[in-house]
Amino acid sequence: MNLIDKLQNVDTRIIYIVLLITLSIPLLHPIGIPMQINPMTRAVYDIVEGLDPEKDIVLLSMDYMPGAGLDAEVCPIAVVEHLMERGIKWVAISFGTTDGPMMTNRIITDLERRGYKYGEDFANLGYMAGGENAIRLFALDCLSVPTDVRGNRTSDLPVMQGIRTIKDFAFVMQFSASTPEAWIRQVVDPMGIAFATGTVTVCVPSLVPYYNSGQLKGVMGGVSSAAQYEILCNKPGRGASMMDAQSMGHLIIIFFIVLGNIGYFLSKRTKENLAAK
Amino acid sequence: MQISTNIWQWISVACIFGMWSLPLYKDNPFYRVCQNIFVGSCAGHAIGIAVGNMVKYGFQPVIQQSQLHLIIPIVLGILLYARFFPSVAWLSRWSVAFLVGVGVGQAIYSSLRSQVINQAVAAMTKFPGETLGTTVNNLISIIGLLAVLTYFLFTIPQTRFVKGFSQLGRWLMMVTFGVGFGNVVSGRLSVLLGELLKIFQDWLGLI
Amino acid sequence: MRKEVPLLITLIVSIIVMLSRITTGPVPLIGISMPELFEEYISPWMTVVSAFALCLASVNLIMVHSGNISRKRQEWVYSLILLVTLIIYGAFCTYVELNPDNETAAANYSLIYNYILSPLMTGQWACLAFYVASASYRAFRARNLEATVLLVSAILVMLGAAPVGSLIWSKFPTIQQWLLDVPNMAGQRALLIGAAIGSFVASLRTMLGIERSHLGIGGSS
Amino acid sequence: MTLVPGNVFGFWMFVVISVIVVYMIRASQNDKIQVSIRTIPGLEAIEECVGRATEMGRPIHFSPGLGDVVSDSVPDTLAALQILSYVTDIAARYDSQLLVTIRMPNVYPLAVETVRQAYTAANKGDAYKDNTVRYISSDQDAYAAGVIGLMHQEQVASSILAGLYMGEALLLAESAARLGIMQVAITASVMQVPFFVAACDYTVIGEELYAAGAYLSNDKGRLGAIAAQDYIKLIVIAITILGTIVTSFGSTFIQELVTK
Repeated sequence: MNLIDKLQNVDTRIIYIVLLITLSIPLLHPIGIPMQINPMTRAVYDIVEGLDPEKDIVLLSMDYMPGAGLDAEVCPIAVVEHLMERGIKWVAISFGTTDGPMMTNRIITDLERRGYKYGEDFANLGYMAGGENAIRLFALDCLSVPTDVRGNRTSDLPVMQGIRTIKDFAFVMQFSASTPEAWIRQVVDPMGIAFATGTVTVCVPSLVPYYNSGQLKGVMGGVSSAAQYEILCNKPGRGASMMDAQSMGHLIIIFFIVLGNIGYFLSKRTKENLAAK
Repeated sequence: MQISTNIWQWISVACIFGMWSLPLYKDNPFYRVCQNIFVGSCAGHAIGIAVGNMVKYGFQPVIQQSQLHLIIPIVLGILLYARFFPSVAWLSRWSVAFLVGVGVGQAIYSSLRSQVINQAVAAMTKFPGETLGTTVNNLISIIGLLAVLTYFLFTIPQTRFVKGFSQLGRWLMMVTFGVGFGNVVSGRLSVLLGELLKIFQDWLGLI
Repeated sequence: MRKEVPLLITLIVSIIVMLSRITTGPVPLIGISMPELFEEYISPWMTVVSAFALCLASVNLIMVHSGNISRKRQEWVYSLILLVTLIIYGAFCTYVELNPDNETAAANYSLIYNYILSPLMTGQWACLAFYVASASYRAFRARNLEATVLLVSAILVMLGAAPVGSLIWSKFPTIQQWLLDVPNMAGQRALLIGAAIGSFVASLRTMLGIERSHLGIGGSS
Repeated sequence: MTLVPGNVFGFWMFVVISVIVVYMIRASQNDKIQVSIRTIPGLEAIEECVGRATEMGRPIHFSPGLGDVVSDSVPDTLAALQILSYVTDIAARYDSQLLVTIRMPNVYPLAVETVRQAYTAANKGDAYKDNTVRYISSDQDAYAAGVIGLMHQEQVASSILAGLYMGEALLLAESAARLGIMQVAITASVMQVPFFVAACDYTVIGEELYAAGAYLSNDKGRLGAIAAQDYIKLIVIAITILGTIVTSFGSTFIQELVTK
């Protein structure tokens, strides 16, 4: 096997090992490459900054599953952190996946450990089956969820006082591992609420039209957005610590593309030469 | 470095390595065990949540608040399982018909309103724009939109103009897909990075 | 009866759901408005039926794998592992759901959820990063002009999205943002409109019963 | 009963285009109009896929996607089942073995019915076996893992992926590509198209999925619906151009009209 063939046929396992090593090094020894803030992320930050802690309550729709990993989890953590710091109350509910309530509980457990009060500062209303239909039902009547995950009556929760329909929330944000079309169709367009979304990096390009048309007031996508948000809040967390490794990962993927193409063109030329002879 | 002494951390890392053993090594019994535990636990979790919802939104309101009309969906829900008994399997069509009806009813008008009309309105921009830059961008946006839509016209005669214009649409779609791929790379890397971070931080205590 | 009833159910339910979004005021003859009809009946019904549907997959799985075990099919041990896990999680999660005030049970369930199910899921997803790497190396080749356009825009976006890109050349983030906001948005918008129209027509055919294959009663008519 | 403001135009547009769709379907069925559809190269490749499997004496794999029939993915899944009917027909003619994998339990009975009917129609009723259509798992990741395993075990020669796909698109396509399987992907899931373009031999994109059933079956009613779809697109194009012109002259008349 000559060099050209070798370049064309590197064992995929070698590629995987190279990737693992390249990612691990900057994770263990961060370099601290500066980053720019995306306007769609800043829009979310500005909305939260503009809320009034005295009266405004925020609704978070937690629709991601653990499978999407930190890429989905860092955005809600960053936003909730900001909400708590500003003293804004929030309520979480899940429509998209049965895993949603568990993901909310992870955040809540941490907050309770730090002394925040369940029921007064936040609440977890659990999972509601029925997809788009459930979203609409909840939007029209928020008390249609009889109890929260801890068995309290929803109408008795201090944080839910004064909430009847979704319009009573000052700001609604969905966190998912996909796109928020269901929310746009069922709630945003017909009821005209302030709505933003936090999703995984993959979904960002398909959300630009909705941001551009004003149906989404802000968009966060994955680790890089969360890192930017953490920087805006002056609280670098897990998102920020991954950005250097993220950079290296991009470079190594580009390197793989180039490597594959070099092999491809060299072998094409050899074949053409052989054919010419 | 301080390796975790928490048994759960060790189990969790074993699970991760189990799933990784397929690409990093090859198909092996450890991977198979992990994969089957995975499928089983997902299904089990779904059963629990489903039963919870049945009771909370179905049985409890019927019994405690005597909302008797909820007996109808409970019957429809049970009929879904009729398919496992060949002689009455056709009854499950009723429940499917109900679910499809709600799905279609929700999608049909809203997709027209949110995805067609609202997007078409957002595409109507002013010419010339405030700066040369915006004018050029708006021009690319609107021509690109029309070109891609033309590509998806299936039944009109393929004249040279139509063919050329839809080829332009194809190129624009390739840019769209390229952007999509570029974003996916960072997304997928983030998931792997998150796992590595957990391994280094929570298990090995390196960071 | 077997054919007409399901078609009628789909038609009536879909009309009520559709009109409930865009009309107000009582419907003549019935005296109740469409939104009320939806909110009081259709919607809570849907929630209940969906809950039953959620279990369907698991029941199917139980049937397939218990069949494997009873017939001692190849690799039936794996089926056994799957079933045992399913029963443990199913029983535990159901108990937690039905007894929300038992905090110890909830905490214990969180353990087996957070430290077994969750890492298995993320482990599988993280494999996608590996596959992205090998696909980039193996398949992303500039075979023709279209493939080259795709490749170049992908690389530009990657360089713009990562902080290191702006260190190499400060214009990369600007280019990335432009690609995202202008060509990508035009393409996405057109694909969105096109797909919505396609799905509208398909939905209409389903609603009117012209397409009925989802009910398993023959193709189109 | 009155219309909620903001939906007047939308409602009447709904009515008008519904009438267009129904009229076109009927007109095409009664031979009042002739609909011819442009070539879609990826769909032509399906036959090549089946042919290759026959030559190699190995099975051909088909997946109707990750969508369900009880959610907003109904159109995608039904379109995929129409393609399945065509694939079964060709497989029956070439006498090649077919393998269908299913994610959603609701899709399972429909796929069984589709395959059985297609085999019967081709007079190969006995070619249908109990394990032709296999339910894998309703969890999307577990489904992908199961299909990858099956591709290894059964030494699949070619694979057709139709319908709705999510993140596992690459898991499926890349693992198959590593095994040297010929692949055709047909999907309207825009986010997954880049991977299919990279890893598959042919990719059929976006709305082409919904046209595939009509294209492959030559069913007159379905062709009529495709023609109607084109008219709707032309209407949208016209409204957009008109709106842009009017906006450029400083009026928001069209925007206000259509969102009335």
